[in-house]
Amino acid sequence: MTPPGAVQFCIRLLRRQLLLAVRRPLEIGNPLLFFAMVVALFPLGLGPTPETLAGFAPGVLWITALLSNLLTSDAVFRSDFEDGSLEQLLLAPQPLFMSVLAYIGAHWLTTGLLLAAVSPVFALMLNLPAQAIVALVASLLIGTALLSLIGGIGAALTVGLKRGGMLISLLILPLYMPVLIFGSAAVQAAVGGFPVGPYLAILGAMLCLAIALAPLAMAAGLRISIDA
Amino acid sequence: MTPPGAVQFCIRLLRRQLLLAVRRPLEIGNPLLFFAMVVALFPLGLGPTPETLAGFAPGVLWITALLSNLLTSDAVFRSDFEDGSLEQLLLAPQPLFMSVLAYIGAHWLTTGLLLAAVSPVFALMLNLPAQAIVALVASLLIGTALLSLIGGIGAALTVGLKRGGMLISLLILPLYMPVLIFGSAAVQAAVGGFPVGPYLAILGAMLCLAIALAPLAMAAGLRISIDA
Amino acid sequence: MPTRDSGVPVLAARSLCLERGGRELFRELSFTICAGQLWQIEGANGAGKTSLLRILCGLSRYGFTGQVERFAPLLYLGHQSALKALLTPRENLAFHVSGEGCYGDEQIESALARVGLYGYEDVASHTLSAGQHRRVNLARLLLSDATLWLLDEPFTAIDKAGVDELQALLASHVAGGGAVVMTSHQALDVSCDVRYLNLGTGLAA
Amino acid sequence: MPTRDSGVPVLAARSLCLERGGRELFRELSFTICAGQLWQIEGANGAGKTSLLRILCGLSRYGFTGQVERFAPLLYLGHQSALKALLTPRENLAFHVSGEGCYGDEQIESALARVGLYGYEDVASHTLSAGQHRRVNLARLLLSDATLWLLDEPFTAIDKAGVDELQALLASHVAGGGAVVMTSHQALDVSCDVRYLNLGTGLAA
Amino acid sequence: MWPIFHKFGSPPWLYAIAGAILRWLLPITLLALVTGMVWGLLFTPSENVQGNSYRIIYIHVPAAVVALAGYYVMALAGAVSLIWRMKMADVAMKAAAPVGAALTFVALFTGAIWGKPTWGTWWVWDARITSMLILLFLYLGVVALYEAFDNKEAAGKACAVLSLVGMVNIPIIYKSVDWWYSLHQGASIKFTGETSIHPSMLYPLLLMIAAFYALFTCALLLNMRAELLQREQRTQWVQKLLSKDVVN
Ligand code: HEM
Ligand SMILES: Nc1ncnc2c1ncn2[C@@H]1O[C@H](COP(=O)(O)OP(=O)(O)OP(=O)(O)O)[C@@H](O)[C@H]1O
Ligand SMILES: Nc1ncnc2c1ncn2[C@@H]1O[C@H](COP(=O)(O)OP(=O)(O)OP(=O)(O)O)[C@@H](O)[C@H]1O
Ligand SMILES: [Mg+2]
Ligand SMILES: [Mg+2]
Repeated sequence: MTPPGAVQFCIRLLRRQLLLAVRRPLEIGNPLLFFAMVVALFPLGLGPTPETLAGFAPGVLWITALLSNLLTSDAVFRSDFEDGSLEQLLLAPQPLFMSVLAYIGAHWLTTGLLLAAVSPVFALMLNLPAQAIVALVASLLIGTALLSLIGGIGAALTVGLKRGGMLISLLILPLYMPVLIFGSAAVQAAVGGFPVGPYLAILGAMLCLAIALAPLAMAAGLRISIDA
Repeated sequence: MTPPGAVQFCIRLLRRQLLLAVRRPLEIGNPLLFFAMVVALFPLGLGPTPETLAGFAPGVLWITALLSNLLTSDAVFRSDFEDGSLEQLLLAPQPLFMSVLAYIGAHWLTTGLLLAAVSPVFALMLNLPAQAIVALVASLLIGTALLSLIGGIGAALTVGLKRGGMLISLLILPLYMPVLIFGSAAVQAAVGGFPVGPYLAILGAMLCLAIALAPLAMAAGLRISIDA
Repeated sequence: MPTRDSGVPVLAARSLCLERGGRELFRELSFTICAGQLWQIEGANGAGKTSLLRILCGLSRYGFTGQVERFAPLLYLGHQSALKALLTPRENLAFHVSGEGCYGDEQIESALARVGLYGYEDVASHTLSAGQHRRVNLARLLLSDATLWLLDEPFTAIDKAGVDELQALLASHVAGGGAVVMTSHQALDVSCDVRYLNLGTGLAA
Repeated sequence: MPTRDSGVPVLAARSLCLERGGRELFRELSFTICAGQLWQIEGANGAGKTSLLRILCGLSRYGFTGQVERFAPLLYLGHQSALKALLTPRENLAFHVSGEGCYGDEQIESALARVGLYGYEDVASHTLSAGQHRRVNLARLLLSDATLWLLDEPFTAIDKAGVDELQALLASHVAGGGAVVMTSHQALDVSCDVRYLNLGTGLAA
Repeated sequence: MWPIFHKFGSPPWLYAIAGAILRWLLPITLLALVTGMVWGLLFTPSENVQGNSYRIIYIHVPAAVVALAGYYVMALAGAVSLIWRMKMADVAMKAAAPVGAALTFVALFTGAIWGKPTWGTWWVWDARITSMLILLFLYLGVVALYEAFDNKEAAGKACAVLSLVGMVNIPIIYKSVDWWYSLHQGASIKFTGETSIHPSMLYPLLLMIAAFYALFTCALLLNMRAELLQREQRTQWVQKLLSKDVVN
C-alpha cells in the first residue's frame, strides 16, 4: 500500500485536527469566550461612556483577536509533541512544510474564522458604526490567518523546550505588530469613511508572503525542536 | 522519621515551586514581557496621542495585569497533574488546603509581585500621572494576590479534565471582575485626586475572605479532578 | 527502618465492585493485607489492576462500591513518576510532594547510589533515560518509612540487574514487617512467599 | 505484505559516536542491517539504546558524529505512543500522522482485533489501560508496509500472552524479508536468529 | 572561495584570526571613541534651541544606527548557518545577539533621556521609536531562545530561523508603524534634522558612528572567542591553549 500523496495526507491531517477540535468543543468556544470577556472588561476598566467606547472599538477588537490568537498558538504543536505524534510526523515521507499547513489551517478554522464570524456582535456591543463592520470582518479574516501562520513559527521553534515557558509570546508578539496596525487601521478607516481597500490589499500581500515562507520556517523549526 | 508538619511542608512546597520557577526564568519574565507587549500594543491599536493614553492608562494596566494572571493560572497545577505529582500530593498526610496555599503563594510571588514591582515603568510609558503610581502599585499588590487565589480555584477544578481545555477562563473571569473594577477604580481615583483608601480597603477585605475560603475550594477541586 | 509486627492487618478491602465503560472488572473482592505479606495482582491488560490499586490507596473515590480501610501509612508508585523534569534527582527527592520525612543530603545520596544513579544526582531529570527516570522513584522506597507499598508495574523500563535488586528490596521490606501490593506482568523471583490476586480468576492464596 | 529479498542492506551506520552530558555512550559504532535480520540492542539503563534508535531513524540530527544511510522505508515506535487521548483507537489508526497508507475500516478492525482490542475500537483512547494503550501502537505493525522496524521497548506494559504474540509477529516479519531493530530488557524467545548489539561491550554477531 | 570557507569552518583558525584582528582594532576603537566623545562634548557649538542637551546625539544616533545594522549581521550569519550548515556562523550569530540588544537598549535609553527635555515626555509612539522597541524584543527573543535550548547546536539553528523571520519583518514593521503614525497624526515631531545639521556637529557624529561600528565588531569578536572556547572546551587545541595560559 503506497503512502498517500502530500495533498491527500494534508487533508487527512486537517480532518484529524478538526476532529480533535470538535472533541473539545470548549477549546473552540474558548477564544470566543475570551473575546467576549475582554470586550466586556474594557468598558469596566476604561469607563463606559458610549462615545469613548466607539472610538476604541477597532483597536480593542483587534487587540483581543490578537491576544486570543497568541494564547492558542502555543498549543498548535504542543500536544502532538507531548504524546510523540510529532516524531511520527517528522518521519512521514510526505513533505513536512505541506503537513504543517494542515495544522495551521485547522487552527485558523477553529479560531480566526470563528472570531471573524462572531465579531459583528461584539462590534455592536462596543458601538462600532455599522459601516465599519464589513471592514472589521474582512480584516479579521485575512489578519487572523496571518497571525496563525506567524504564531505557528513561534510554536514550532519552542515546542520542544523544557525551560522555554511561554517564550513563544516574546518571539511572536513583535511579529504580530504590523498585522495589528494594518488591521485596526482598516477598521478605523472604515469608521472615518475612508477607503479600506489599500489596507486589505496590504494584509493580503503579507498573507501571500507568509503562506509562502512560514511553512518552511515551521518545518525547519520542528525538525530542530524535536532535537532540543 | 516522622513526616514534616503542615507548615514545614508548606514551606518545602513553596521552595520547590520557587525553584521550579527559577529554573524557567523565561516563565517568570514572561508575564512581565506580556505586560510590556500589551502596553505597547494598546497605543498601536488605539492611536498614540499622549492625552488619550493617559486616560486609558489605569484601565489598560489593570486589564493587562488581569490577563497575564489569567494566562498563568491555568498552569498552577497542570504540570503536577501531568507528571503524577498531584496524586502524590493528595496522598500526603498533611492537610491539602494548606499545601495548595504554597502553590498559590509561589504563583503570586512570581507573577503578581513582579508585575506590581515593574508597573511604574509602564505607567510612565503610558503617561500615567505620577501621583497615581503609588495607588497603582498598592492596588496591584493586593489585587493580584486575590486574582491568584481565584485563578487557583479554576485551575483546581479543571486540571483533570481531558476535554476541559481553557474552560478555566470561562469559570473564573466573572470572579475576576470585581477585582478589576475596584483595582482600576483605585487608580482612577488617584488620578483624579480622590482618596484611594476605601478602594484598597475593599480589596483587602476581599483578599481576607479569599485566603480563608479559596484553599478549601481548591482542595476539594483537586480531589475531584484527580478522579475525573 | 523500625521493626514492625508481622501479621497485623495494614489494609482491608471489603466487597469491592468496579465497572468501567460497561465492563465489570471485579466483583465482591474482599481481602485483608497484613504486615509481612507480598501480594502480586495479576491479570491481562485491562483487567483492572491499576484501577484496583488506585482504589486501595484512596485516589479513586467515586464510581466503585465497597469499602477500603487503611491502618498504616502507605506509599503509592503509579505509572507516572511524579518527577519534575527541571529538578535534579536530588531536588526531586528533597522536595518531594508526598510529604514524607525531611531527608538529609547523605541519605538522598546513598539512596540514589543504591539505585544506580551515582553521578546523576545533579543533572536535570529530563536528561535521564527512561530507566534512570524510574529508578529515581525507586530511591523513594529506600527512604520511605511507610509500611504498605502499593506499586504499579515497578519493573517497567528497569534493566535485569535493577529488577533483581528491586526484588531483593521487596523481600527485605516484607521480612522487616512491611507489606507490598504490586502489579507486574513478569513472574516474581523473590525469597519470600507471594500471594496472588488474579483479577481474571479471583483470589488465590 | 509484499515479499522482500533477504540479505539486502536496509540501513547502514558508519562510525557513530555519541556523547551525552559528558559521558561517552558509544564510539565508532559501524554496522549494516540487512533484510531478514532481527537485532536486539542491549545495555543497562542509560546505556544509550534510545539515543541510538533516534539517530538511526533520523530524529536526532545534532550532537553526534558519524553517518547513517537508510535504504528502505522504516517504522519507529518510541517510548511515547503517539496516540491522541481524545480519539478512538480506530480514528488514531485511520488518521495516523506517520503518513502511511490509507487503511480501510475492515483492515483497522482486524488489526485491532489481533492485538486484543476487539470491542475497544470506539472508546476514547484515554480510557484504555496502560497495556491496551500500547497495543494500539502494535496494531500499526500489522498494518504497516515498512521494511525496517525500529522498536524501543515494545514489550512495556504488555501482558504475557501479548508478548508471545508480538514475538511471533517479529519473527514472521523477519522471515518475510523485513528487518527489526529493537531494545528490550527481556530476553527474546523467537524462532529466528537474533543479533545482539551490546552498548556496554560492543558488537556481537 | 572554498578553501577560505573551509578555514572559516575551523575553530582554531577563527579563534586566531579574531585575536589578530582584535589586537589592532581594539586600540583604534578606543581611540576613535575617546576622540569623538571629546570632540562632540567639548569642541562643538551648543545648539540654539536645545542648548547642550542635544550632545547626547553622539551616543544616541550611533547606537541606533549600529543596532539596526547589527540585526542584519546576525540574520546574515543565521542564513549562512542554515544554508551552508556552517557551525561558525552559529557562533557569530550567537555572539551578535546580546551586543545588538545592548546597543538597542542604549539607543532607547538615551532617546528617552533626550525626549524628556526636548518633547517633555519620556516616550512617544513614533514609528522609529516603536520599531526600535520591537527590535529590542527581537534581539531578546534570539537570546532567550538560545538559552532555552539544551542542545546548543540545535539552538543555533533555531535562532537562525528566528532571526531570518525577523529580518523579513523589520522593514514591514518599520513601514507599518510609519504609515500608521502618519495616518493618525500630522507630523508633529520630526527627526529629520540631518539637513539642518551643521558640519561642525556632523563630523564628530560621523566619527562616533564609525567608532560604534568598530565597537560592535570588537564586542562581536570577543564574544565569539569566548563562545568558541566554551564550545570546544574538550578539544585538543583549547586544552593546549589553556595550559599555555596557565604556564604563562
Ligand atoms: C526612546 C526614544 C528614542 C528612540 C528609540 C530613538 C530611535 C532612533 C533611531 C532608531 C534613530 C536612527 C534611525 C536611522 O538609522 O535612520 C534615531 C536617530 C535620531 N534621533 Fe532618535 N530616538 C529616540 C528619541 C529621540 C529624541 C528625544 C530626539 C531629539 C529630540 C531624537 C533625535 C534623533 C536624531 C536627530 C536622530 C538622527 C537623525 C536621523 O537619522 O534622522 N531621538 N533615533
Ligand atoms: N537531552 C539529554 N541531555 C544530556 N544527556 C542525555 C539527554 N538525553 C539522554 N541523556 C543521557 O544519555 C544516556 C542514554 O540515554 P538513553 O535514553 O539513550 O538510554 P537507554 O539506553 O535508552 O536507557 P533505558 O534503558 O533506561 O531506556 C543517559 O545517561 C542519559 O542521562
Ligand atoms: N476513565 C475510564 N473510563 C472508562 N473506562 C476506563 C477508564 N479508565 C480505565 N478504564 C477501563 O478499565 C479497564 C481497566 O483499566 P486498568 O488501567 O485498571 O487496567 P490494568 O489491569 O492496569 O491494565 P494494564 O495491564 O494494561 O495496565 C480497562 O478496560 C479500561 O478500558
Ligand atoms: Mg495498569
Ligand atoms: Mg530507552
